[in-house]
Amino acid sequence: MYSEKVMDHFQNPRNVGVLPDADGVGEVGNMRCGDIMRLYIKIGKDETIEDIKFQTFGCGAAIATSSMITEIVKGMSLAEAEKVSNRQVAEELDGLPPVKMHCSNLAADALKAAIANYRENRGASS
Amino acid sequence: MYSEKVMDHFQNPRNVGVLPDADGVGEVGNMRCGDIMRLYIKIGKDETIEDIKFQTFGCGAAIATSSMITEIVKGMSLAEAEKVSNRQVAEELDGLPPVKMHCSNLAADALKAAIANYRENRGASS
Amino acid sequence: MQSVYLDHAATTPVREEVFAAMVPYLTEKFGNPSSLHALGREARRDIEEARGRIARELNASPQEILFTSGGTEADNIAIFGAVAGSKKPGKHLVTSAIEHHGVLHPFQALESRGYRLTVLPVDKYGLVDPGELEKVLSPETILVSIMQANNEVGTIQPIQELATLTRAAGALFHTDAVQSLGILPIDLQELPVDLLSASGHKLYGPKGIGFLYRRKGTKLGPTAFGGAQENSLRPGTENVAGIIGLARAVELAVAEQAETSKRLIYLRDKLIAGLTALPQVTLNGHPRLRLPGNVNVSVSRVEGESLILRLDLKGIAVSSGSACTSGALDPSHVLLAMGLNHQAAHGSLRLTLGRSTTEADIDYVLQVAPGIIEGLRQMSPIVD
Amino acid sequence: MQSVYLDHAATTPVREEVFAAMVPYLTEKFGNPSSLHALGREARRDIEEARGRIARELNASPQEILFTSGGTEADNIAIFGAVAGSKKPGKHLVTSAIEHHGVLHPFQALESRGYRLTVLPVDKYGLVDPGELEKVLSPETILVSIMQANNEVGTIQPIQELATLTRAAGALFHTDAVQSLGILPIDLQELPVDLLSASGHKLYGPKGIGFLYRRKGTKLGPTAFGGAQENSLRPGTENVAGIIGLARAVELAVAEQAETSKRLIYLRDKLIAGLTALPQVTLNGHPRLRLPGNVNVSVSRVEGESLILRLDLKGIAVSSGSACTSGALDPSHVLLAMGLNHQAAHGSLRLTLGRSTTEADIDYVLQVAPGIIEGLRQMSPIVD
Ligand SMILES: Cc1ncc(COP(=O)(O)O)c(C=O)c1O
Ligand SMILES: Cc1ncc(COP(=O)(O)O)c(C=O)c1O
Repeated sequence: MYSEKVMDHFQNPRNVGVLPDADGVGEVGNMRCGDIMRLYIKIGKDETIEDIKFQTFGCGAAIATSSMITEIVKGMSLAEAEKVSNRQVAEELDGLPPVKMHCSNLAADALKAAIANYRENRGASS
Repeated sequence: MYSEKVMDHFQNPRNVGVLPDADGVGEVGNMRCGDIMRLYIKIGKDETIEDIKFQTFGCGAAIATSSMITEIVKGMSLAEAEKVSNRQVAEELDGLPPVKMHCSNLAADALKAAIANYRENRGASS
Repeated sequence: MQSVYLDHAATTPVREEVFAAMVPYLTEKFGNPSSLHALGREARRDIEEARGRIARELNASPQEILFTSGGTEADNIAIFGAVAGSKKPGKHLVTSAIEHHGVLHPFQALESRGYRLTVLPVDKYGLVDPGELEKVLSPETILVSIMQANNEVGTIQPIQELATLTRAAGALFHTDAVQSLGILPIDLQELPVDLLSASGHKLYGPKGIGFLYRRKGTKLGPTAFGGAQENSLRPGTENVAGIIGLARAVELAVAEQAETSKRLIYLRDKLIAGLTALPQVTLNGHPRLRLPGNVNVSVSRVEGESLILRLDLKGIAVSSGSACTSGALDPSHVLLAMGLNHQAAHGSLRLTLGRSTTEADIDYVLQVAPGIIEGLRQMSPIVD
Repeated sequence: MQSVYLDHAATTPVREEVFAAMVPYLTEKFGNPSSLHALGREARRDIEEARGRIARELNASPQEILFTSGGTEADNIAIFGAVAGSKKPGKHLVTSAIEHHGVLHPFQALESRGYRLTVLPVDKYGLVDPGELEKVLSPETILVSIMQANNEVGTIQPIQELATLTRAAGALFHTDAVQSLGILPIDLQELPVDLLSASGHKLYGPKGIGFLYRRKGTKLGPTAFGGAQENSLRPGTENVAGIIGLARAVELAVAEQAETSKRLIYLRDKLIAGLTALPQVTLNGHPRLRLPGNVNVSVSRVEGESLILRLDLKGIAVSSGSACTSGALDPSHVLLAMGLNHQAAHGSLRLTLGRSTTEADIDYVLQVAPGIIEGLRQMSPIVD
């Protein structure tokens, strides 16, 4: 069902946890679907993603995509990071089962939500 | 499907053939059903069945019941023979498959037809 | 790594004795039961003998057993057949909210065709209340279908009472016994059900075979069309090897039923005790009216699939919700009907014990599960 | 006594290679393909791989193969499904007079539900005339179903032409290929059929498994309801061992198709020549457009069943009419449709050759048959 890469990220997820001093937090999904992802980002100089952590309630795909996206975007500029799509995350994981492409493949959406939250926070504080 | 007794009568049918000097001939069945039986009887003194022969186009059950009835009624008085039923023939054969109870179990009817034919012939000639 | 199979409600291995009984029919005894020659007659005789053996185990008659390709097909033939065979002017059907999709979906299809469907609720243990059934039964009612035991939470329904009420109302009663046949005692002279479904692969028989019990006199309309096999109600060349295997499986299950049941109840209760001793792990289903092999718990703040996969990586095979809907994303309709919220429904874990289960298996699960649950909870964004 | 099986159209033995492929799935690889753990994923992977292998042999895509419990079920799903899935206002259906009951009876059921049914006649060889089809096709036509080769007389239909005409008229085309798959070459990129049925036990696979090919884009409504298996079109736990066996059987049959065909045609023609050389024994079906393994003759003044049983007593297994209706008393609807009278229909004998058939088998039949025919004729009241 899942690729080896998915299983690797599911078994050894990267960057699990909370950033207490996050600059942005994004949450997507809902309990009805059975998947909730929360991403924390810390923004460094030149608007790059200095640190990123996630918490996920969800299936193997949800956990793996959360983990994967943290690896993909760590160190990226926000402009680049915003261009990452859910499809791209799935591809980096060597694919996901069709049934999982929809609900459990929200990591890019979570990232976008976190970035939006960061911008909002900055707007508010400036 | 068929009892051993049916198979025995099917394999080694008794009294097959024609009685050229028959006193009565009875035929039942039709080609639509796929079973045709013809019985020939020779009547001896005291109206007993002195000889009996059959010809049958039909399935195993049709052949076995034809054969069986010739054994049952040979030597019987006509009065006794007339009382033999299709069910009785089937019982003497240790039963027939349900699907065969109807169309292929006509031997007693053939005998009745032969007896009727004998009576007709006698009536006509007396 | 230890290998522990705790998914017997999803499917069971074919028993050695069953496999051995099947082999001749997958090799030299290959006749078509409809053929008139010796090989065909042998096949016919052997499947009729198998039918008789199953009937005997259930205190039924051979003509009351119709072979099908599994539980779902038996359910479909029972439901659509009863409706097609009904001479009543009424169009009312009754089922429960916790049925398997093999029952629920046929009823929903009939509802969309204009039948009136009552779906009886269940209490928090998954029990149907006979009082609720009594309230909705009417002269309009054609058929009531309530499963003997639930596949997810193992709750055993008061079938005797439900069937008796249904009969008194002049309707037909069907029960899906796929999870209970061979596991609970069944005597069809005592139990007033008209139709009962069973499936081979849930009782150590092969997949792709099952049967429908149809009480003498119960009229079913045809739902599939072809040859005259199985009284024209299930046309197509008979799965001879499957039928032979099924009969052997039923015989063995019934013979060992009491002993297996006792053994499994002990192991089940040990597993339940161990799991529910963990923080925020709660039992689903009835504490007592429950299948001997069924354990179902909700693990708060953790999603079922990731729990399954983490346990799987430790050699433990379990499921979450119904095996037949795993792979779909919907939370179990059974757990929702029992009043669980979505979180508890998504975090359900089903462990179903069977013949091969040992105390060492249970101990291993209880040793491994706490760490896995903790690990996933640490990843969870949900707080209480 | 010699033992000669000449009833391959009724059923075939499971090949050794097929049995060997199935065994692991009847023993250790027993997972439910819907289960998420390793055992379940293995079963899922293996049945999907089997689907792919069957698709490859037919030049189709894996998603176009739906596993069923046999040929009859494939026929039923195709016919009722096509009708249920149709968005046309029309209610016209077309089939032929010589279809298997698995096709004919579904159509008759639909006719009784208000569909307009055209049953195309056949000529004395059992051939459907494409001109006749062309005449009845209309924008109202939903579905045309004509078998690729007949199970009784072996006549091969001009499917390519019939399907092309049907497609041009905007209707769906189904073919029952139960007797031809693996026996005639089939390339689904070339053959414009939308739906095609096959059955495992006719091609040295197990009983109780088959498949329906459904061309991409062909809409079928559901006919059975339950789990989401086989695209929700054939719900119920998959018969994993059967599927694996079926795939192996299809592969082997296709690989050996040309060679087997050549060998059987030689033996078939020798048997036909020998039998029709006997007085008043005539060939049924087409002399040339005929399945490699099919021989069907009418023996005048003799009834089929007694012929079968007498041959059986000599170790020769054959059939009369359709194996699936033997046991019933009706003469074959196929032979009647070809214009035979009742006597010739009742006196038909079908001998179907297969992998195991040797020239010695044919010689033995030709040595034994004349005496048996003579013996039965001496018992017959019928004169010419
Ligand atoms: C042409 C044809 N179609 C359909 C069937 C039915 O197949 P099954 O017996 O696998 O249901 C058969 C054989 O019985 C057949 O010969
Ligand atoms: C209660 C219940 N009914 C029906 C079924 C369906 O049986 P099958 O998979 O044999 O079609 C199952 C199992 O899947 C079940 O647990």
